[in-house]
Amino acid sequence: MRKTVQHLKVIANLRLNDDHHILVLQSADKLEQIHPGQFANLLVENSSTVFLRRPFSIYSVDYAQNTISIYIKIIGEGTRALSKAVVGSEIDTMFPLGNKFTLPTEKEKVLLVGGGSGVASLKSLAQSLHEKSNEVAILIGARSSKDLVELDEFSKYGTVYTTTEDGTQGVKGYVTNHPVLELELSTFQRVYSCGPEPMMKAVAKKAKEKSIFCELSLENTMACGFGVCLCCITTTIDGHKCVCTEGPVFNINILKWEI
Amino acid sequence: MRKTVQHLKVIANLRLNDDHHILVLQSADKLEQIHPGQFANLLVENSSTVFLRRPFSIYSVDYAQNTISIYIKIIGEGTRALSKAVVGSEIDTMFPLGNKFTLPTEKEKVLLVGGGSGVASLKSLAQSLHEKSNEVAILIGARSSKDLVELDEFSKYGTVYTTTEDGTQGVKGYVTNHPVLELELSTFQRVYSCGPEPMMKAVAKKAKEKSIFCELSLENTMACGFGVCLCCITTTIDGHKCVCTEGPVFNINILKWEI
Amino acid sequence: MGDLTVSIHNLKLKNPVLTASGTFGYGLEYDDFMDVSLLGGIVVKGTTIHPRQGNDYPRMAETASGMLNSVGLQNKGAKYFATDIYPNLLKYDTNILVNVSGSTIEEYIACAEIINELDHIPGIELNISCPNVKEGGMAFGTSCASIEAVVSAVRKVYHKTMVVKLSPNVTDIGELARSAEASGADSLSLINTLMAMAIDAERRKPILSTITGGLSGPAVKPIALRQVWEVAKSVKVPIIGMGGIMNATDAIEFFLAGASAIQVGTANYLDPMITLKIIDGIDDYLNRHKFSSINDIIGGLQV
Amino acid sequence: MGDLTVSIHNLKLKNPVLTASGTFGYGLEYDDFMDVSLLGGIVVKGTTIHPRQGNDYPRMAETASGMLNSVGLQNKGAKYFATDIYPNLLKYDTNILVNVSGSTIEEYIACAEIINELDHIPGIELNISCPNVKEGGMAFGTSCASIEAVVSAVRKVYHKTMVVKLSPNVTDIGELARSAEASGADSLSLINTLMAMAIDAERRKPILSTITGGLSGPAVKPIALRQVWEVAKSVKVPIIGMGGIMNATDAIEFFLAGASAIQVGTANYLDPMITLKIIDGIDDYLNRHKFSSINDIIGGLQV
Ligand SMILES: Cc1cc2nc3c(=O)[nH]c(=O)nc-3n(C[C@H](O)[C@H](O)[C@H](O)COP(=O)(O)OP(=O)(O)OC[C@H]3O[C@@H](n4cnc5c(N)ncnc54)[C@H](O)[C@@H]3O)c2cc1C
Ligand SMILES: Cc1cc2nc3c(=O)[nH]c(=O)nc-3n(C[C@H](O)[C@H](O)[C@H](O)COP(=O)(O)OP(=O)(O)OC[C@H]3O[C@@H](n4cnc5c(N)ncnc54)[C@H](O)[C@@H]3O)c2cc1C
Ligand SMILES: Cc1cc2nc3c(=O)[nH]c(=O)nc-3n(C[C@H](O)[C@H](O)[C@H](O)COP(=O)(O)O)c2cc1C
Ligand SMILES: Cc1cc2nc3c(=O)[nH]c(=O)nc-3n(C[C@H](O)[C@H](O)[C@H](O)COP(=O)(O)O)c2cc1C
Ligand code: FES
Ligand code: FES
Repeated sequence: MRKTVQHLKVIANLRLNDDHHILVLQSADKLEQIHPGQFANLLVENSSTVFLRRPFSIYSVDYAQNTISIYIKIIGEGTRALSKAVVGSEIDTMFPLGNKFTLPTEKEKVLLVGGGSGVASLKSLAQSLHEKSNEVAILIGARSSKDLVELDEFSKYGTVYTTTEDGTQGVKGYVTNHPVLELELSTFQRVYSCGPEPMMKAVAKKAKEKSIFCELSLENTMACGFGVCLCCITTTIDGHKCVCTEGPVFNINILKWEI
Repeated sequence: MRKTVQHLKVIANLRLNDDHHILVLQSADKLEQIHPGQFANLLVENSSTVFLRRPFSIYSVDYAQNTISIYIKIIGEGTRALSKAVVGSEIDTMFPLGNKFTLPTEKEKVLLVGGGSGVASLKSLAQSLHEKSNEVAILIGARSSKDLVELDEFSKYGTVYTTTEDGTQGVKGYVTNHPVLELELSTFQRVYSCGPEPMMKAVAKKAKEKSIFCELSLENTMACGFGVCLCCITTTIDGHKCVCTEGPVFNINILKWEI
Repeated sequence: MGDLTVSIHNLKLKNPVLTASGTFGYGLEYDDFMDVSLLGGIVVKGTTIHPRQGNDYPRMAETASGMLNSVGLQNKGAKYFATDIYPNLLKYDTNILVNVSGSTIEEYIACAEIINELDHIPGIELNISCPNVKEGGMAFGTSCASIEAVVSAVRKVYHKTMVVKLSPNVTDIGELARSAEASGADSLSLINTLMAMAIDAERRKPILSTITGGLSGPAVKPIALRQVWEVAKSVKVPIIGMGGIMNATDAIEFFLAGASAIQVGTANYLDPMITLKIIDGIDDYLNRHKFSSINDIIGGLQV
Repeated sequence: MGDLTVSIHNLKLKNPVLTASGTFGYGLEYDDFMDVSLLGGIVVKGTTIHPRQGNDYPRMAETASGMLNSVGLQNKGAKYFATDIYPNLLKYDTNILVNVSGSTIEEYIACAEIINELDHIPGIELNISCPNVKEGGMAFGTSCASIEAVVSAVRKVYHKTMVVKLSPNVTDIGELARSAEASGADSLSLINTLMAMAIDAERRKPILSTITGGLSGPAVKPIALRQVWEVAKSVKVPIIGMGGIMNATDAIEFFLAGASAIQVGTANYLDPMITLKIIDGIDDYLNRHKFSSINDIIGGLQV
């Protein structure tokens, strides 16, 4: 689907817990295909401090209802204002933006590793991989059990593993402490990851060691979201690339990360 | 009552018509005396364009409920945002501000002339005058009958006369076309007025001609509302005066208006 | 429909709304959103003779009603522009200006010479005001002597419409504007971004990799209007005004202050179709106030 | 509770939060709202030797995240201050500075001489940066020569702490700061307001009676931070930073950039108790980050 700016109608605002919400936004037009990894850039109205749009992964798409959903973790003014969106109101949304995850062409065994709000970019990926009959494992790391939300959703598409820093659920520690990454990584043909940079770096390092295909979805501070401001660069072997158009998904082989 | 800044609770938001609302705001503290003519300065949150507070007359006070009410005519972003205040939410309010109308010490026959949102400053004045057994007449001018709201309220305190520019209610024309101003003015001992500047100038002119005591409540663009920015001046025979502290009520004899 | 056409030296614009350099890419990025040919003109990204990687990440900070950037003129160089980008722009029926920058006068000249050869580029905007590059850039724009040097040097090699883009980071913009005019500028554009800074208090570090960067957006509009007003009083060449324009009312304010055309920058990020809405809004304003032409309000401030 | 005391030359401040001239009246207007003695200091209204009526109405325009003013130093003159206002300020246990202005060097001197006699006024802030007066004012603050002239002249007659308030409307603030320091300033404060303009598009008129005015509020914070940072690199005397400070985080940013104290201006209009909240917030920050003293973060930006 080509990029558009639309006033999408808020048809649901699901509060998962204190700081996690899911907004379901409906388009008046027929949605064309949106790919796993793509994102939307939401305008925050009614805030005296937020000026720029705020980027969010497209958490899921319902082509029958013409809705996209957005998973919001509250971290500042913009996410707070959006989390208060009233059902029936409209959100000015620019979407779909960015490139997409590369899906395997044959059936493969794949691992998805998510942390924090990074899990948001992995759900539609898990779904696509599952629908194409890949064998999907999903490892989700969080600070504490209360931050582990939507696990049921993910378990529809594969086996879900969890870690928590405080040990309140799953394996205690970071995702990199989980056996699936620690011991079984070589059984996977692909790894996809999205989450805090230290986490992605650790995942990338392990994948690189084992020469496993690995794509990451990067976050970045964005002014435009569609490739014109050149503010959202990441350094690659081919020079600076825009995370909003040439990403957010990058193969670890082209990133110039010290890992 | 000394000046305070309080988070007042919105306990009612009465929509009078498309662009007139009354907000009833409750204090957690006991209200002390507020005088007719005083105003409040409301912070507009949740707006991306409004920066400064917005001043509004204190329309009425209920000491039993510890509420003040504010009559809002929507004219721009600030008034629009305030008119949407949700019952149960809070508005950061600085009040009471400004001086007050001078009440007669003996029973008198008084005329109040209001136009537009200017009527807001006259209700508590009418009430006080009525309670002190003065003979009160209230002349209200508007563009059209739909802009004439709250007449019932005013009629509790005196005889209400109206004019509309389009003739849809009362005498057709401006307030100055109404017989009570045109012909009967000399029967009054005092005139108070608040409304658009051209209206107040016309009233002031007539009062001056007849040497009748006349006080006006002026509007002005305000940055602070309590006398520190010196932005809200009006020119008087004693030099520049601050409308927010030395006004908003001024006797026409000290104003340097060309009338 | 009022008459929206304006002239900037030899350029005939179908309407007075252009896009600001660095905020509209090469126009192509907007094809999904709008018909770029409806614009009065577009000013493409800052271009230099040599390719530039630009500054390190982070390059952006949000501020109250504005943003800072320190992109630092990332571009693939004038030759790449001429061979790889320019051909894609021929489809547009609008005035395409190239924003030309350099670290030395020689670089400005070399870049302008290449652009001068491109038939469908009717003009350049000489950027002597970029706060985000170490050498050259803004330094050229802050003294009369250096303005004269760079503007007159480029004038010798560039034969179409030359707009000179002024820096707002100066004591007396009127004086610098006169220098640029005297040195051969056909038009002046302003303002570029204001030198500014953002700090992350929690990490005790500057937010931008470059420490300081350029402020744009509605926060700067009052400063931009004042400088356009001062420059309009100081020179005879037409002025292209910009700085924080978010809607048609803002644009009208710049015309009243003396701008013959305006550029829209940061607002394009928030709403990629904003320029078309601004054109419509200007037309509305003319109709409502019964002006038959935009030229009736240029410099029309009643003081 | 961390140690919030700072020194500005001979002034010992119980905390680094002062109020900016023109935004806090004489302090008295805040008695209803707060205990003024809790502040590190207050800078009273711009004072001149002769009474001034100030500019005509309108003097204010709201802008994006800011406001313009063109009050024009309305005040009843230094003698009136000394006889009628000063006695009322003796009740305050805080540093009261008088913001001194003039149209000529002689006027600055005459005004400073009167203030020099007032025992409980430990310092002045020399305002060489007011954009809202026709003669003098900002003009003094925009060249090294005029800064030297006025600062060294006042230095001869004023014997307590002399803070010089710089104008942000300049090309190179570091250079001007060095002039002020060399001419005898004990401390520098910045920024004053930025020259700006607002237009009423519907009426096609400037909003301010003076056409241009001074911009303040959060819109200017990024510019103020950058200038404080530049001045901090240029001089040794302590700096008092201001411009758009709305909360404790903003204040911390100015300390990190190099300010030893800060002033709060426009924010006082929105919340008259904001200065006390900022003091608390600074203390919080120090505790959270385990600093024992505010002095540990002054100039502490990691670059
Ligand atoms: C491509 C992309 C996809 C994203 N998808 C999602 C998603 O699906 N769900 C979701 O909840 N969030 C997602 N994010 C992150 C989201 O955009 C930010 O959380 C949001 O912009 C913060 O806005 P705010 O106004 O609440 O916080 P701000 O007030 O802007 O920031 C608060 C604090 O967080 C820091 N911060 C802000 N943004 C980021 C960031 N991107 N990375 C690191 N630190 C930051 C700021 O520096 C500041 O200190 C995504 C980001 C990108 C770039
Ligand atoms: C002492 C005082 C008491 C007031 N009492 C009331 C009241 O009880 N009820 C009420 O509805 N209003 C009252 N007002 C007016 C009210 O303050 C303004 O309508 C309000 O500030 C407008 O804010 P806004 O953001 O909606 O409009 P803005 O966006 O600020 O303004 C929209 C347009 O209206 C013009 N405008 C704004 N304020 C004024 C003004 N005061 N006079 C003339 N033109 C103006 C602006 O220039 C602009 O063109 C009072 C004003 C004062 C000073
Ligand atoms: C991200 C970004 C990049 C910019 N790059 C350039 C540039 O390459 N050349 C230039 O002359 N101006 C550049 N500018 C400045 C704009 O063209 C414009 O002068 C400025 O942003 C003010 O307008 P605005 O407030 O409407 O954005 C850039 C601005 C931004 C925000
Ligand atoms: C209404 C108003 C009046 C001012 N008067 C003075 C003054 O008399 N002398 C002076 O040095 N600065 C004056 N200033 C400037 C402030 O002291 C301060 O430098 C400026 O507002 C920036 O800080 P802020 O953004 O926190 O307001 C005034 C500012 C405002 C808004
Ligand atoms: S956010 Fe503007 S180029 Fe990516
Ligand atoms: S509004 Fe500030 S002095 Fe009246």
